Amino acid sequence: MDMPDWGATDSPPNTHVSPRYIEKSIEETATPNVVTSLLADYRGYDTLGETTVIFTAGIVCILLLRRYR
Amino acid sequence: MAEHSLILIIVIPLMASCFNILLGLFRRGFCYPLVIATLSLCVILSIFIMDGVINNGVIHYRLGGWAPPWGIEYVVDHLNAFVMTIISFISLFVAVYSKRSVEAELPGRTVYFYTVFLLLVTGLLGITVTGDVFNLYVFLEITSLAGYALIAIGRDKALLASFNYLIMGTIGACFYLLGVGYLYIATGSLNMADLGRLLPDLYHSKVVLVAFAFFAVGVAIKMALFPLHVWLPDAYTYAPSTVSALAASTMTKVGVYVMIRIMFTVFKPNFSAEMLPVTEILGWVASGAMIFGCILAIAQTDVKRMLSYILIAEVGYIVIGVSVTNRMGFTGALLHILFDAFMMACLFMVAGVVMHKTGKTSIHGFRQLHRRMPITMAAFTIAALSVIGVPPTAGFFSKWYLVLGAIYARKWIFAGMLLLSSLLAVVAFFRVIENIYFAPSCHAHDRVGQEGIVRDEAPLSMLVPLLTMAAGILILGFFSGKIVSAVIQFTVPEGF
Amino acid sequence: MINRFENIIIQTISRLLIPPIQLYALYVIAHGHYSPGGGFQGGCILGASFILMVIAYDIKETKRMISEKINTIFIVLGVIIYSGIGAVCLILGADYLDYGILNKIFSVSPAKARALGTFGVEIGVGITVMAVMVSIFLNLVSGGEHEEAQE
Amino acid sequence: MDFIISKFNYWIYIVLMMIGFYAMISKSNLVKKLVGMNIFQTAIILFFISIGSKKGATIPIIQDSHVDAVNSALYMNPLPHVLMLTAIVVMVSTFGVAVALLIMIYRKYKTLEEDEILQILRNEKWPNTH
Repeated sequence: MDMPDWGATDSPPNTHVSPRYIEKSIEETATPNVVTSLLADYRGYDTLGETTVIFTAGIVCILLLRRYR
Repeated sequence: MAEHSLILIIVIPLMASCFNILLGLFRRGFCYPLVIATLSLCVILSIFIMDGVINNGVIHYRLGGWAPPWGIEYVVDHLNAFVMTIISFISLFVAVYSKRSVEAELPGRTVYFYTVFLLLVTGLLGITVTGDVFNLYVFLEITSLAGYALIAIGRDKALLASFNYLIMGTIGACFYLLGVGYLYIATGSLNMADLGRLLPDLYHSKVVLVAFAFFAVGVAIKMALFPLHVWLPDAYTYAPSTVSALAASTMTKVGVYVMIRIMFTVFKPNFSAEMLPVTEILGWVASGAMIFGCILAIAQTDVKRMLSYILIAEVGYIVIGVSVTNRMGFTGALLHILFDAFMMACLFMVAGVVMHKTGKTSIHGFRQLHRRMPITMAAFTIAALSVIGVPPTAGFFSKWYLVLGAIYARKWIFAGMLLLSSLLAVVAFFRVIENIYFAPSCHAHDRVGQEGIVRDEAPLSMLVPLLTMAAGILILGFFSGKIVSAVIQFTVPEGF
Repeated sequence: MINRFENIIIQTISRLLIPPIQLYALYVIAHGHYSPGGGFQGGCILGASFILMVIAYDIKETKRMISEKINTIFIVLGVIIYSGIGAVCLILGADYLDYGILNKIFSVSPAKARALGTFGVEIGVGITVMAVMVSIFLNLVSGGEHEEAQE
Repeated sequence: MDFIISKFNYWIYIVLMMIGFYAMISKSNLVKKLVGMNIFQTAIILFFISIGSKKGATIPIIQDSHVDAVNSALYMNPLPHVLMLTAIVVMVSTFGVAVALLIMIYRKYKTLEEDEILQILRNEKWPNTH
């Protein structure tokens, strides 16, 4: 098994892309909470997709459940 | 500006679906023109993007201004632009077609129907344009959620079919997400190009193998490849006819597109073809799909259900073209994506028209319909001949490439399977065509002549897209050489 | 489908609780830059306050506060805010969702402008999540019949 | 033994995922299937979050914003958290749609057992075709 151990600090996910977010978050986005800056800024487009998903769910529930006469 | 059209093609349908609801609160009548306008804009934008790709090569777009491995990037090459153009064209014509059938089948729900319809198109376009594996998952879920709902509002046991589709589709999406997770463990990246650069050093790793297995199963569920197709026939049979036409012609094609992306961009062709027997397995599965789909299509009495099984066989054709891993086969697969989208849209539209006019979709409901609606039935016959692969129609050209690809790869069995499956499709379709043209009418014995049958053609808003599709099938075949030299030859991955 | 079940204790307590819950939800949305939180979490809490109102009182009472039409408009509004902010960035000449360009409107450094853009987006997400939670709950709990009472 | 202990997060996720998968496939009650689906998705969330953990690290909120160079080893990997926030929303939406479908099914067939629904469908099929 080539999976990294639990909590390993040198595994690829923890070394390839993510350190930049932590190191540059304050400098580039003035947001100490890295999760927020990552969610809404670095990967903001994912969050737009996420909002669209929940928008779809709301509309779908109205479409399915509302009774029509 | 050319690169901004990449994002506009997603955002315009999304915002239009929002404004659609706001409009629908006040005037219901405005929704249909808004949908048509939006989708026409999408078609124009997609042609614009296609033009840009042909002239200037691959377009990159950085969302939020972040460089690729950190932010989300849009990469549009010839393959993306090709699939995107098909989707926007088909969805425009299906939207034009939808007017009367939605009014008849779903009274009172048109506003929300069109909103979800636009969201479905947004999701499909979003899948084709993105260059990030997780972003693809998000758009896959938008597509699926909209699809579940649109199928669920159909007739008979559509609810149960939709629930089964939801369970299967969620398993598929979760497997895809697990694949993303395993790739993320192995590389730490989510960008497709970056993954493609990092992965060749890791091909010996078992994590990457597991990731590939999860991707393959997840995507195979989404595109209804043979052993995992069980959700498809029920779902497409009972869905509203508009939804069947759109979903059958685009959703499975997008699944194939995702498979090609994963196999040849994220993983390199030599991994998929040489290090693992992936393409061998895919080839056998696909030939199983062709034979099985056609045989079950013969056994059906409901035309929409028969077409669903034919669709499973068509997915088999496309996958077999990919699996022979040579230039000819791949070209044939992409051409078949284009032609099959047209053929399936046309066939399901005809089924919808018959449903709209006579209320039946069983094969016996088609009896003597060439007297009632000759133009519609002519379109059906053209599309059916194209599925079979009779020369002047488009289906012949793509099948020619597919068979040549199988022969060049020295896989005689696959070439034989292709021909056998075409023969079975002949049987399946001639049962319907015989009913249309030659079978005596159900009412023949209680009427003296055939004069009782009046011409009762489909309404114009249904007829125009139908005829466009049929004309497309007739004309596109002759331009297949041009399409190959302009677009498809650039999509063939290196090493073929 | 919900039968009116009047209980003075439950109604009083929830009447006392709902405003702090809503205030806390707004805090979670607004303070998402500095502490755990953000649009989705805050929107869920905000939606939960309305759901508490439905449970403690009944649907009609709640619909006096937030009617079906306004709720639908809220669902749409959040998505429009989000994609609108992206479109504003596009109009100002940057890429889509590139909030750094917003410093043309607000006279702050690009980094601060990014924080502002993030905040606007969080508000959009919060509004949509709140309205969708309420809408799904009302539709599920009443089987879609609540609309008939009004129109 | 070390193999199991040092990678225990993956074992937990696999066990959870198999429980969910079993429920999804073998249960005939549609609500139980849905619950199985939720367990399945939760297992994936656990899997992703456990990727991002680092020993000796804390939540990714930078404490003192005066320091120019932030030591990334002190904070957990934020990317899986973000991905899972998105995935949670997707799962909630899927769950909402599924429950809406179930309510529709119950309204139509008055039962949620798959066998009984199929029985009803089989019974009503014959009179229609003749």
